[in-house]
Amino acid sequence: MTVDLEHLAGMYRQMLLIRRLEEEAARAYALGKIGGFLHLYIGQEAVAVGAVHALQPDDCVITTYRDHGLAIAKGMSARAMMAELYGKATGCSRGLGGSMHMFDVEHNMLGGYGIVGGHIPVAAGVAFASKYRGDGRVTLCFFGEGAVSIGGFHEGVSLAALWKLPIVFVCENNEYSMGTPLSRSMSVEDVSMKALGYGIDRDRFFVEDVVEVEQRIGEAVSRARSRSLPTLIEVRTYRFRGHSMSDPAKYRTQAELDEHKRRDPLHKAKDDLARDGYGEARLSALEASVEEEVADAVRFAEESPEPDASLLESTTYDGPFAA
Amino acid sequence: MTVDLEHLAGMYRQMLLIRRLEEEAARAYALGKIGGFLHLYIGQEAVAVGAVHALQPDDCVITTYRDHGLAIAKGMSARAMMAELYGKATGCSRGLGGSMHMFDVEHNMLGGYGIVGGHIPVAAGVAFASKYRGDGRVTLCFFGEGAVSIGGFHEGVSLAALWKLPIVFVCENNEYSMGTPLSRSMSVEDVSMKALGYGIDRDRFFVEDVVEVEQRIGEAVSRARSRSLPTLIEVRTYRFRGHSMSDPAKYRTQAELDEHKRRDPLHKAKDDLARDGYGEARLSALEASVEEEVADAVRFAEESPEPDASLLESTTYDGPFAA
Amino acid sequence: MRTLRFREALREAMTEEMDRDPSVFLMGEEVGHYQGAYKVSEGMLERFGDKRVIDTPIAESGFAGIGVGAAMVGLRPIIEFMTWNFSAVAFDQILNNAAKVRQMSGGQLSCPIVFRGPNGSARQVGSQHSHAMEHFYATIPGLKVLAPAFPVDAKGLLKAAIRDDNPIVFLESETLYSVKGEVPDDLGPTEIGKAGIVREGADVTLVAYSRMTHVCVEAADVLAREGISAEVVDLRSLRPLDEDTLVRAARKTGRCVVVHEGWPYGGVGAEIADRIQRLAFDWLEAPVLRVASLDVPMPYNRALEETCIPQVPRVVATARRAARRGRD
Amino acid sequence: MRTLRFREALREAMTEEMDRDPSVFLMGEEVGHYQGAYKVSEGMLERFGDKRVIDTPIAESGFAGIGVGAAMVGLRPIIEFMTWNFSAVAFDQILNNAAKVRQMSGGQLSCPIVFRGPNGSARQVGSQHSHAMEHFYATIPGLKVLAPAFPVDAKGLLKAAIRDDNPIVFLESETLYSVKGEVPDDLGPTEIGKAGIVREGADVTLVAYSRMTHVCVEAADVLAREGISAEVVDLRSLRPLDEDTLVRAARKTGRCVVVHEGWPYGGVGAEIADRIQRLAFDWLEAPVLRVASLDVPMPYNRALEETCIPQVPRVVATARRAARRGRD
Ligand SMILES: Cc1ncc(C[n+]2csc(CCOP(=O)(O)OP(=O)(O)O)c2C)c(N)n1
Ligand SMILES: Cc1ncc(C[n+]2csc(CCOP(=O)(O)OP(=O)(O)O)c2C)c(N)n1
Ligand SMILES: [Mg+2]
Ligand SMILES: [Mg+2]
Repeated sequence: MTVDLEHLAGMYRQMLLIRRLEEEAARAYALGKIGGFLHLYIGQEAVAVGAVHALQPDDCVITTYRDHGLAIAKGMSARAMMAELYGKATGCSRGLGGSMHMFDVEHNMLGGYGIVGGHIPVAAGVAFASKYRGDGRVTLCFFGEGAVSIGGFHEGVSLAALWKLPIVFVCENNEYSMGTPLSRSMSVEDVSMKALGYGIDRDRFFVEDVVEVEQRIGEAVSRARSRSLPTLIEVRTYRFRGHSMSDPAKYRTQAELDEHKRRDPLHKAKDDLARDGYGEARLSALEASVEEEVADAVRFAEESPEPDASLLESTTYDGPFAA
Repeated sequence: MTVDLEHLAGMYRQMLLIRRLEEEAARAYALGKIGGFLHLYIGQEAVAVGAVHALQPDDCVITTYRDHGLAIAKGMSARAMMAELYGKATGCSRGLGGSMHMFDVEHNMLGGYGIVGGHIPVAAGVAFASKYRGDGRVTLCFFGEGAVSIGGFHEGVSLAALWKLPIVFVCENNEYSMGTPLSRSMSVEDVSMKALGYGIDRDRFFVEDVVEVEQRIGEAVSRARSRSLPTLIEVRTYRFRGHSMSDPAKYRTQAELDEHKRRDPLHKAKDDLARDGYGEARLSALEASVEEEVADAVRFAEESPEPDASLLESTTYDGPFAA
Repeated sequence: MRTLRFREALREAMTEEMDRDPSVFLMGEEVGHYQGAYKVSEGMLERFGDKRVIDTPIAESGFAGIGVGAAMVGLRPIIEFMTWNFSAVAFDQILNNAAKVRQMSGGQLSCPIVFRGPNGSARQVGSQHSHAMEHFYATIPGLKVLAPAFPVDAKGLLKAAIRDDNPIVFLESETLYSVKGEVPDDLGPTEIGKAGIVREGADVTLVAYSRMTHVCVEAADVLAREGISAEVVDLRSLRPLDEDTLVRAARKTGRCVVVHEGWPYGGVGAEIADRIQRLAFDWLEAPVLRVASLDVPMPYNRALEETCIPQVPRVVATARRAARRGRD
Repeated sequence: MRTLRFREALREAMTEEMDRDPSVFLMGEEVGHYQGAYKVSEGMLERFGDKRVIDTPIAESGFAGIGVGAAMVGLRPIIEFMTWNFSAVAFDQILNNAAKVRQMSGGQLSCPIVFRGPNGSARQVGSQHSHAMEHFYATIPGLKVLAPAFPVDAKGLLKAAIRDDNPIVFLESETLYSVKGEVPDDLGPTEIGKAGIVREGADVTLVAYSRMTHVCVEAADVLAREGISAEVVDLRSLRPLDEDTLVRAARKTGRCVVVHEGWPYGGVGAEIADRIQRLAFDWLEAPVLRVASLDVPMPYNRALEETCIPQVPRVVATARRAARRGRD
């Protein structure tokens, strides 16, 4: 029981850390300290946090440009993330990647990718390597429901199904692909039905409780680890912000948004902790430590040096430059 | 009854014409009169012939490099086909396309294409145009079972399903994709199951009787024409020759091949005609007329002129050359 | 004469052509309900309805192919790529179907389609979203490739592209969409394949297109202050290339600098350099020089991104070298 | 020293590297049970088993991506495209993932992968199957692009490519697979990035790679009979380009002809021409000339196909023009 509470508190802390880091990132963006695209994960934190809790540290994750949450959940430091957003040399990708390309190889976060669907075969390749080596690792591949129409999804899932790769495909269905609702991008409403054509296992659920995410994805992870079978999981979720910073999200109503905010899994986790006796003092301490970590990350990002142009060649080629 | 017999005789004639034209093409290839790739349709004739009989002349067809059968079934002359194989100016594509690129726009044969899966979205585009214009036409898109794993299949079918386009996707499952049997290229054995993920209608049958092909594909054509709904049909068939002329087809046994030849739909059609009283004399006359047409086509191809180099620029651009 | 932004000029071209010809339609991601990712198609869904302004799922290869199929049977699709970066997943459709169907069919079919969208770097959008893709397309026979720099050309050339019976790659730029320029009230289609001299000069010829034309004009101002008179050629069309104008301008000064946003290896820049060295050989006083993006994937960091993309100082320095060669 | 065919040299390179390093594997369509569409991998399935010689479905983008993912975590995939034509559907994986993952990750990851297969025209296989694809890849920073002409280089460079920690595009040719050449018994990896002088000459420099190197050697024979002494440079590596050898050879004769199978607009040919005009400007007696495929999709008809592809007479005529310029 206390173990469970500690466990939930850990997950709550991560979710809160992601939320708060992104809120600060949005602020820094408005000040021009962060540039380019910034796709916030606010509202979806329970997916990454629950999913990663179903993994071993050796397991690999890979996702889209909406990647801050997964990076933090997998163990990237708040400093490395924020410094990357600031384009600093101390960022996880040395300021070369930015928001869309969070990589942390030490923690087996194999990156955020910008081309919709393009990372899905890559994820299958990571799982392929695990099977080739027999290293017992599992790969989790995240993507939005907008990615399901593109060839990369089909080819990646087809090959994973054919070769029985140890992978879990996690479709984060947040109801919109930029401004397009699922009903205008897919001929079926249930994304998990796509599994039928590949003969693989499937699951589908609405995210309300981060613990349920861990458990449901955990079943697929076991199937991958013990029997090397892929699964397609549709996780129904919602993003509270626009697609990116330039999107005012006029395609949905305030009422719809408010309804989803009422069911915010972050708040549910906090309420559950309170209800089950985690104690107000510990909650406050936890939240204070998150604030401190966020403030530290921002300070670190602000103070870090810019990357040097000499990085350009050495990150393009291993060894001598080829021109 | 007599009408049915005439109808069957017409189909038998087309099937025989395709078979005989390709046998002559194989001979010409061995003599070096035809070059490049030559993918024979021998064994599969009932698919194209049955399918086209379910269409109106205005309806469109489009297929892969294995395209001679469909071209003839849709109305291309034997002369135009054979001359194209010979690379002559009188060929359907003026000798520029060759075996893989049989086009006959007058008969709404919109071509054979060489990139596996690439023509599937193009076919959806033809159907899109019909819906856009409301012209009541239906498009038939043919491809092999090897094409089902590629992105083009997924994207073409996805969009046709989403936009309810008047199209029938005909997967000619001839058991091999070059040397690869279906079991090593797909995680499900039943190709038509792919329809489940798109929520579209499906059908699946073994080709034995060309009349059944006409009827089964006819149902999907009606659905496309009257309700603008796409269908995926898996037609189980078999090619008697190798993938192309350079393939000795060592990946299958003589016994397997013999078994399929015993069930040759071409022979069944002939047997049915004989059994139902079409009469030996008329059958002989029909076969003689096919031989004459084939001989004429070969002669025409032999005697036709080569295309002139001046064609190169005018077939690259409409209007002045752009360089 | 009105002043229009680049994006408005494009919108007018599409709108006027759609008014004129019912077989023209616009298809792409977020072109309709969202009003265009960069608002180029704002208001068009309301005007033409969802039969002619069509939002697509994320399936570039699928909807590019649908465009090709529709064009083969006589419609005139305008296919918007949200950015040209995403055309990489549709590359096969453009290379193998759009550009070839006319030839494969022995001239029976043509493919009157326009692929358009923003090309090149935006601002700090990183390596996967910053490609200048023109060299991948300009090399392909069967295509025409246009890259206007000014609203008037954006409108006139897009109108011409929509009416052209060949497949056309039409390259815009996110960083140009808000640029303003004068556009005559009743502008018709502009002839494809003509370069413009946007500034006359005697000492050195700068050749550019799309956004780099603006960079070159700025550079010419700087050079003028140093006493170097630079001619600026705005290609507008990359395929066909206006060889006459190019060669005339090269011969005039004998010193040329090609400025483009793509990578340095090969591509449009090398083609232009090669044509000049070949066709103006006896007039050249200096080798043709090039200013291109640095030969690395685009970094996110702002200062490094600026280092990578051609800027006025690099153009000026290179032009100075060309102008001075053999004179110091 | 043994005599090997080009395809055997490739097979030996793969086999030796797979013997040496268990993280190397071969994946592609028909590479296993069918023994390779062009028999390059004949016998390898039997030797290494289906864990390391892997037949794929037709899903180039899928298995190219699988290769990239596997390479990112330390395997060393050899991905065979049945032909490079089919890489067009995998273009995005090569452009955006293979070539960029190192930079996007700030150098945390590398991508030691080899993409290989036959490139360029075969014989009468028509417009969709006859692409010389090298210019699409040579322009991309992050890749290395190799195009050997002889069995010895095929073996040595493929071994080097497999050991290299960068993504490599390795271009073969269907029409070279049966070509024979001497290969030392215990050939190790050949250094990447070095061109070879396959024939010394004084009057004109012919620059080529892959099959066109053989065409140039033949052309040099013909030219010799006319009293024109041609030097033939075999690039072997297109990226990196061996600028030193190239420029030295260009300066030596002052007259250069670049011969390549791709289309004329841009690409590798234009890059070479541009480098020569830029780096050997003061030595040039004539503009750099090019012999490329005609600027049209490849026709099926045999005579027209031959017209399109560079042949000895066209190389000879062009070399003659270069050699004679200003001398007649
Ligand atoms: C191939 C490709 N096409 C278009 C885009 C532009 N784009 C970026 S994100 C996006 C929407 C994706 O929606 P979804 O998959 O649902 O993920 P979400 O953003 O909701 O997390 C689009 C169209 C892209 N990055 N890649
Ligand atoms: C994208 C692509 N990859 C590979 C090939 C080479 N290729 C041509 S046909 C073929 C097999 C196709 O098999 P299937 O789809 O079953 O059709 P079938 O030949 O049996 O009619 C392959 C691999 C190609 N043409 N296009
Ligand atoms: Mg979404
Ligand atoms: Mg097949």
